[in-house]
This record gives sequence, structure tokens and C-alpha cells, in this order.
Amino acid sequence: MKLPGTACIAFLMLCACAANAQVDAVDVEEVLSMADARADSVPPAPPRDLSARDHIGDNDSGDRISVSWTLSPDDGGGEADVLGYLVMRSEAPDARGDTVGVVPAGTTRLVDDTAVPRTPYYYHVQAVDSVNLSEPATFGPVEGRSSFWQPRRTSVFVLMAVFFAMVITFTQLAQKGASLFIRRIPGLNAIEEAVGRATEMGRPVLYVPGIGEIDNIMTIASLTILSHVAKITARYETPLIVPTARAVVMSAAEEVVKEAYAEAGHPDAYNPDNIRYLSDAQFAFAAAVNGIMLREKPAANLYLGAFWAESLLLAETGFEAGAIQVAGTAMVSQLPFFVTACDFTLMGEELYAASAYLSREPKLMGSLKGSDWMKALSIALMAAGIIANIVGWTAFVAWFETQ
Amino acid sequence: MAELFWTTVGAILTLSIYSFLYKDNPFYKFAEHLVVGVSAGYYLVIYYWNYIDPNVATPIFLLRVGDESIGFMSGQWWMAFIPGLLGILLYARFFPKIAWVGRWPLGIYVGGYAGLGISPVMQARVIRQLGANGLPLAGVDDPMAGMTNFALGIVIFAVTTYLFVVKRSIGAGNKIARVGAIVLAAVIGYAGYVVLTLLSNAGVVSMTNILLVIGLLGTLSYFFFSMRHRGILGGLARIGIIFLMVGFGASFGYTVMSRISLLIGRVGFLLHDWLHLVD
Amino acid sequence: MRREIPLAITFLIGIFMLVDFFVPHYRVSGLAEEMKQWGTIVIAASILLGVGNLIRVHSHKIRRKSEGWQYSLATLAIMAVMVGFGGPWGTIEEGSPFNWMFLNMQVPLQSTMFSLLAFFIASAAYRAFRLRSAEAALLLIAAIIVMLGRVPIGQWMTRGLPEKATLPWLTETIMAYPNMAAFRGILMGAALGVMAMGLRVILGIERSYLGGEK
Amino acid sequence: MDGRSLFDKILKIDRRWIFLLVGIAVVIPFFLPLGLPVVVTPPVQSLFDEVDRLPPNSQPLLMSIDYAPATLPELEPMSLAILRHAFERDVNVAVMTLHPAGYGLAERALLQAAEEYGMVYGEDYVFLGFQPGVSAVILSLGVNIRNVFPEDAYGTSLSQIPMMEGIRNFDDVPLAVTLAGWSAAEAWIYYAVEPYGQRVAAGVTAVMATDYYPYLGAGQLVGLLGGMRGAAEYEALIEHPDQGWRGMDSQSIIHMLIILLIVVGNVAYFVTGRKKKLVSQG
Repeated sequence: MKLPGTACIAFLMLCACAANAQVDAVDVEEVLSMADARADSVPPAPPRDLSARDHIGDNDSGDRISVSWTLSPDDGGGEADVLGYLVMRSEAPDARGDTVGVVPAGTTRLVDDTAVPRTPYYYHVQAVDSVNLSEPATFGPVEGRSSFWQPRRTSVFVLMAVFFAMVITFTQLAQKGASLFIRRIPGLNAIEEAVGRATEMGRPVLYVPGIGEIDNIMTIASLTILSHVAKITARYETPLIVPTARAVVMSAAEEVVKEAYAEAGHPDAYNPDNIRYLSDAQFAFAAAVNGIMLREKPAANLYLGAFWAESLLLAETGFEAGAIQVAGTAMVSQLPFFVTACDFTLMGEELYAASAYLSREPKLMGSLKGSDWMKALSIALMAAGIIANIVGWTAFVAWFETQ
Repeated sequence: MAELFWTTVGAILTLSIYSFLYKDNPFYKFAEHLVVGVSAGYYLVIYYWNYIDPNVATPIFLLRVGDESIGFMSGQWWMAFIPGLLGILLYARFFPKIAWVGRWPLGIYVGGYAGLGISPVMQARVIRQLGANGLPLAGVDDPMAGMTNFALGIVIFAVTTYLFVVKRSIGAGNKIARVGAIVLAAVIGYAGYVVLTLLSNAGVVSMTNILLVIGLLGTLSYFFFSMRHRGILGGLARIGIIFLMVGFGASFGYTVMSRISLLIGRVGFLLHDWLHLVD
Repeated sequence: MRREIPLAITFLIGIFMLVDFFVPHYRVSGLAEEMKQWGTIVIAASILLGVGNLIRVHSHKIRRKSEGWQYSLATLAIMAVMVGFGGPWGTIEEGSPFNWMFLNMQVPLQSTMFSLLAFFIASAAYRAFRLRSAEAALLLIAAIIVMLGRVPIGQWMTRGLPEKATLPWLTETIMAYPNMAAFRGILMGAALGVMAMGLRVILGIERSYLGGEK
Repeated sequence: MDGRSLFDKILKIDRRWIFLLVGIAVVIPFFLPLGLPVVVTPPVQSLFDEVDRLPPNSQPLLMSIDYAPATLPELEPMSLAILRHAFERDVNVAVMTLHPAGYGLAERALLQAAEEYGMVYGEDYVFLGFQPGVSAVILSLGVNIRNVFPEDAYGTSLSQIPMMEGIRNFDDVPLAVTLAGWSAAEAWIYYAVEPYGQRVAAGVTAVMATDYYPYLGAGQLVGLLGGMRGAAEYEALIEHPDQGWRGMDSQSIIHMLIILLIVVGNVAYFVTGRKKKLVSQG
């Protein structure tokens, strides 16, 4: 049993993993034969000039400390048998503490990214040959400090601030009475027509707010539109069925619909059994909604919110059941299916714009205007990026490389 | 034996769902109600044992987090108590007097995630996408590129305008002629593409880059809400629609394969795992 | 008061979470992490609301003996069985009855529902892909090219042509460029919609999700 | 019979007929592999050539079957096709796995193919089993296989397995093939190709394939199979149609069916559309 050889390989592998570096095949062979040739009993000399300081970098939450040293005299010179360095960390100067990492020979630096912020540490580094550890070099105390700003995200912040400023400005302008034009969104009128048709036929309206959780902004947009739809159905006393896949969305939908019915002056027409939680499981939900479509025969199916693969299951069944269908989602992957299977589809931003459009509230209209300006700015930035790329103005491009 | 029993259960349920393709029937109804019941039970159990029990119930009542003991009313205890309380507040809506308190957890949850979502969206969906699109239009190192580039631009422009013209002039007239013209436009586009790819590699690069830039410009223009779609904006928005339609068609066609794979998987389950008809 | 408090909470939490993205300080990110955890707990706690609704709706059906009430009975029964199995005999550990029910009932039912899409995608294509207009023509042509380019038989049809003229290559090009450009446009537009909506939520302008506004 | 009323019927066809056609198209290839034409792409051809060049009854082909159940339908056909090719040519095969859930799947594929060709365990093939630690396992395979797999999966020491005699490390393994639905293939590139210059080919899912083309271009992979289509192409090369080809048969038929339906639908649409116009004019 050649223990040194095995230990050496294990160590090298450790190095490779720790430093994520690539091991040169030739070196491995060489070292292996070397370790086999003589039983080394002389420990290498320790590394020198050890120092450690708070690492300053991106996303610096104070958990990183950079440790550096000068190579052991036996690394590259002397006995030339150093395989790597073992870095340890402790909270007291004389304890050895925990292993932070192992790096291959020739390395003089290691960033410890597991430090607890604002805790003083001592670092100990030892050189390792195939069998022995050197005396440790020790440095400390040093502590990691957090920074309050993430510099690589400045561009995100600036653009966001600009965007918010535009939205708020236009919102205030709108409130002061500036009239803002909003183009017609075809799918939206279709919603009212669909509800109207269901009323004529004396059949219910099905409103599916997607299967997103309530933290999904699409779901929130959908609830806003639901409030509008509920007001219409309340007025005509058309039953409104809202199947949901999330309990919180169900409870929010209950509040929204109840409130809308009260506002429309028909609180008694509200039927709590029509706001239903079906299942968190995607296809169990789809199966149950399909059942509703075939058995309760809604004349209008509205799918607004976040949808995944169930989109086409719902839309095809709804079509077969003869309902007029309006969909709206910002899920790019599902838009093709809604576009092909439904009568009208609100695409992407149209879903968000819908709530503003329906309410005609100046506050909401203002934010649409802000979004439009942001789009214009984005186009301008894209043009600038293209020019910058052609003329080689890298600083501009680099500023947008966020982390 | 148990294996065969459960496979048969799975197979019968599978067939029950497929019977829906013919029409709604008691088997489908049963399978549908079954899966709703099973999944409700499943999530109830999983949510309790995986979230509530380790993060709320155990710390608050048994004063433990994982294997560690914590003090009553210590920092960690509060970190379990607050969300637990929020969870309970959800149920305040059943008591009319305090129903308004039930909105707090929702406010915290939605507000928190709204804030959490904004910046990453700005970063990943706006800035990154812009960056990916801020391409040098021509392969700058290649002098040939500039020329091919120009030629490509002309071809694309010609094809798209051609589509417009066809649409406008023939209008509701002869459908077959209209479709023929569209197909012709597509063929011309394809032929031009083939010729140019054969000319130079830089040609491909610059053409694809132009496609990306014009496409993004067009689609973004389509989403302008506060201006009428006339003139330049109208033209760009129409280009946008063209790109949207090509994108939707392509994605639709691209998805067919994965959906069929799913069906093959289920048919394999029935024929192989259950009936052992094929190997 | 009753309306202001939740809105104030929304505002404060929203701003805090917004700021968290830019501030790497450990106290900020630590608290933010903790609060994200709260979110999942609130959601987990809400499941009882959903199940309660499910029980209410189905028991109404059973009590009224309305059409198909027997199926409602099945739903409630199987749910009770599932919950009964879930506690004492382990949850998702392999070999537990709970896991058996999950693997042999929920999984096949869900994946079969998913596979219905193979049929629906065919019927949707048949019905919707008509040359009604120039836009519809583009949709159709793109779909056909990509469908052909994805399968060996399409590859076979253009064999022998230069590589960049074959259907698979064309498919990749369509997916990577026109398709990508369009989807980027949708994504960017939608992102602005998300941000504007998020801002409105934080500022309390958008509050329909809270139900009663008055 | 009036042709137009036929088109009217086509236009209003009950979609259940379409469902039936789709169903038939999926089921038929299970019983009757059609062997629709498959065009072999260069990455698959080059992997085939690599395996075809391996010396019979000599240094083994090392297969790392690293997939989990989730990607089984796409990757198992590849395993079987490559194993069959090797056994057909009497090439020795050593199989290992880097995925904890891959043990049973790797064994299953190996035994199935070995049984088909009447191969003898220990002489023609060996199953090394699973070792945790992806990069470390690959790295030390380059030094000495016995460091990682001192014994085969069934506890027999490698030194007692005839076909492993003289097989020390990557120097004695002319080709390694990894089949994985996760980043294992990348690990092989980083830890076997880069440090040791080992010849490695990969089989990945269709979704992943595009990410791996660059490695192929850079010569870091000597062959690449992407998804079920890659498996089908390989099956075509070894003239042994199976799951992959069958799957592609179904795919081809349904894709063509959908296209045909679209064409028929449009013809009917135009014919009947013109008819309506005539009526309104008259």
C-alpha cells in the first residue's frame, strides 16, 4: 500500500477542487514518482509575509477576507517539493481553527468568503509537501466589513430612478388635468363584449386569474381587471366563476369580487361558492377548470394573468365548449398558444396597461406615459450601445455590465 | 403484486383522462375530482411539515430551530413568531370585527415582493437585454462586412415593404393572389438569405444583428400606448407585428416536439410498463 | 386608519426590499433574507384557506345533492385519506403510503393531463393556421418551417443543400433572431409594466388586491 | 358529389378525428418501426467513427452513464445504441456513473445490451458503479482508475477482472463517453479533456445540445449526441432501430400530419371562401 502516493493524489484533488484549477497531468505523474521514490521526512519551510485584510469588491456584505503570503522557500526553490498551502482560520491567535481552503503550489492568495462580518479572525497558513505540514504562519486579527453600496449595480439604480421619476411626473401631470391619450387596446373591448354576450345568453362568465402566486405582478394586474369585470357582471347579475390555483389569490379574489358587487349595488348577487380554490398542482387545476367549462358552460372565458403549459389545455377546451375567449399574459412562452386559440389576446405589457386603461384613472394613465418614455429611452440607449460598440467606446458599454 | 396493482391504478387513471378527448364522461369526472383531492391533501401535508412545522411550530412551542435550542422571546424566537402571527392574521377575515387586520399579511407579502421584483427586472429584462442587443451592426474587422451588410439591409427592407404593399394594394381582392405574393416574398427572403450566407460569414453575422435590432425596435414600438400608431411609429409597429407573428409561429412549431415526447412517454407507460406489449 | 396601516406597511416593506438589491451590507441582506422566509410561511399558512374553500364548495354540493355530488364526495374522501397518511407514516420518504399515493395517483394524472397537449396542439394548429391575412401567413410559414426543421424528415428534405440553407439551420436562425428579437421586445415592454405596477403597489395607488378600497 | 360540400365538411371536421390521427401516429411506431429517413449530422457521425475505430477485445470504451430518471427517455436510447455498437464490434466496455440516481439506470442499460450480444461479464464488460464527487473522480481517473474504483460495483477487485488488466488510467482508455442531462459533460471537459487530453464524447438532452456545440467546434468533444434525434441518428448508423428512431418516427409522422392538416385546412378555406363570395354576388 503506497500511502504517500494516495495522500498526494487526494491532496492534489483537494487543491483542484478548492481552487477550481486544472491539474496538469505531467505534474501529477512526476510528483507521484517523486513521492514514491523517497519517504520525505523533512517538513517544508513555512510561507512568509502573511497578511490578511478585508476584501473589497462587488456585492460586499463583509463576508470576504483576502489572505496573501509569499511562497515558501521550498516552493519552486530549495527542496522544491511543496504541493500547496493549507489555510486555516480561528477566532483566537493560538488556536488552529477551521480549514478555509487549500490552494496549489505557486499560489500566494486566497479569498475567504465564509467569514462572519465584523468578527475578528486569525489566519494560519501552512505549506504542505507529500507527507508533511510546515510550521504555520499566523496573521491577525482582521475582520470583514460590509459596504453600503453595490457599485456594479449603479446603472440599474440610475435607470430605475429615471423611470420612477418619469412615472411620478406624468402621474402628477395627469392629476392636474393634463389630458393623456392612450391608444385603443383591441383585446380590452373584447372583454366587455364577451361579458355582454354571456349576459345575453344567460350563461356565466369564467375568469381565470392564472396560476401565479399573488407576488407575481401579473396576478395583481389580473385582480385589477377582475374588479372591473366583476362590476359589469354584478350590474347584469351574470354569474362570475373565478377558479384559482393559489389560496391567497383565492382570498384576494373573494375580497375584490365582493367589493365590486357591493359597489355596483348588488351585494346580494355575490355567490361565495363561485370563487374557488381548486389546486396548487398545475394540471390538477387545469383538469378542474376544464370540468367547469364543460359542465357549467360559461359563455365567456377570460384568462388573464400568469400561465404556463396549461394555457393551451384551457383555451382549446374553452373553444370546443363554444365560449368566446379573451386571454392576456406576459408569459412569452405561452403567448403563441393564446394567440392561436383565443379570440383576443392581450400581449405582454398590454396586460399591465389594461388596468390603467379600464379604470381611466389619471394616476394610472400617467404611469403608462412614463413607461412609454422609458421605452423611448431604451431605444436611444440601444442605439448608443451600437454606436459605442462600433467606435470602441468600451467605458459606456462596461457601465451597463451589471452584476 | 403491489407493483402491478399500483401500475394498474396509474393506467386506469391515465385512460380516464384520455377518455376526455372523446367527451366529458364519468371516468374523467372521477379522475379530475380525484386529482384535486389528492393534490389538496398533498399540499396541506407538505406545507405543514416542510414549512410550518420546522420554521414556526417547533421554534415557537418547542423552542428549537433544527437541533439547536433557542430562548423564549429571543431574537430567533421572534423571527419565527412574527411570520406565524402573520399567517394567523390571514384568517382574521372570518371575524368581521377584525377583518381589516387580515390585510396586513397581504400588504407585507405583496409589498415585499413588489419591491423585491423591481430591480432584478430592470437588470435582467431591460439592461441585460439591451446589452445583448447593443451589437456592432457590421463585423467591424471585416471590410467585406460593410458591403454585405448594406445589401442585406436592402433585401430585408425590400421583403418587408413588399409585404406591406401586397397587403395594402391587393387588400380584400383576390385571396389566392395575395397568399401567392406572401409566399413569394418568403421565398425571395429565403433565397436572398441563402445567397448572402454563401457570400461571407460576416454577412450572416451582420444580417442576424440587423434582424435583432430592427425586430426589437419594431416590437418595442408596437407597445407604445400613448401615441397614435401613425407615420414612422405606425410603420415600426407594423414591423413589430411581423416579428411578433414570426416569433409566435416559430415558438408554436418549436414546442410541438416536446409535447409529443410527453405523449410518447405516456403511451410507453401504457404499452410497456403496464401491458408489457412492447419492449 | 384601517386602510392606511396596510398601505404604510406595504410602502415600508416594499422600499426596504427594493433597497436590498443595491446594498450588500450584511444587516440589510440578513433581514431581507429573513423576510423572504416570512413570505413562504405566509403562503404555506394560507393553504388552509384554500382547502377550507374546497371543503365548503364541495360540501355545499353534497348537501344540496346538486348534479355530480358523488364526485365531490370522492374529492373530500381522497383528501382526507391523503392528509391521514401524511402525518404519522411519513411524507415524501420513499415507501410511505403518502408517497405511494402521490407517485401513483397524482403523478400519472398530472403527466397525462400535460400530454393532452400533444392532441390540442394539433387541433389548435389545424383550426388557427389559416391564411386570413399577411400576419397569419407569417405565423403559418414560420411554424411550418420550424416544425419541418425539428424532425429528421425535414432534415432529409433539404439534404445535399449547403448547410446554411437546410431546414434545421433555418429553424435555428429563426429561433435565434426574429423570434429572439420579438420576445426581447415583449420582455422589455412587460418589464416596464412590472416595474410601473410594482411602483404603484408600493405607493399604494394600486390596491385592488387588498379588496375593499373604501 | 359536390366537391365544395366536401371541403365544407373538412373545414368543420370534428376535432376528435384529429385526435384519433395523432393517437394512431404515436402508437404505430411502437409496434412497427417505420424507419423514416434520418439524416446523420456530423457530430453524431464523428462519434460513430470514434467508436468504430476502437480496437476489438482490447483497451475498453469508458462510458459514464450519468443521467437521472427525468432525462431517461432522451438519454437511454443513446446508451443502448452506443453499447450495441461497441458489443457488435467486440469492443470492451467499462461503465461508471457520476449521478447518485444513475446507478440502477446505468446497470439496466448495460445488462440489456450485454445480454443481447451474449457478452461475458469481466471479459467483455465491467460495471464500476457510482462514486461521489464529480470533478475529483474524473481527475483521479486520469491518474489511476484503481484509486476511485478499487473494486467493481459488485465488490470484485479490479485486479481480478481480466479485461481491466493493464488498464491504469486515461492513457489506456482510447475514448470516454458521458451521457448526462446535467453539467457532467462539462466536468468531463474540464477535468479529463483539459488536463489529460482524453478523448471525450458526450450525449446530452436536446435543450442542452446548443450549449455544447462550441466545445465540439473547439475540438474538446470528439462527438455529440443531442436528444432523441441524436439517438435516432446513431441507431440509423448501427442499423438497429429502437426507442430513439421510434420516437423520431412518431415525431416525424405527427409533425407531417400537422403540416398536412394545415395545408388541407387552408385549401378547404380558400375553396369554400370563394364559394361564399359567389353566393353573395349572385
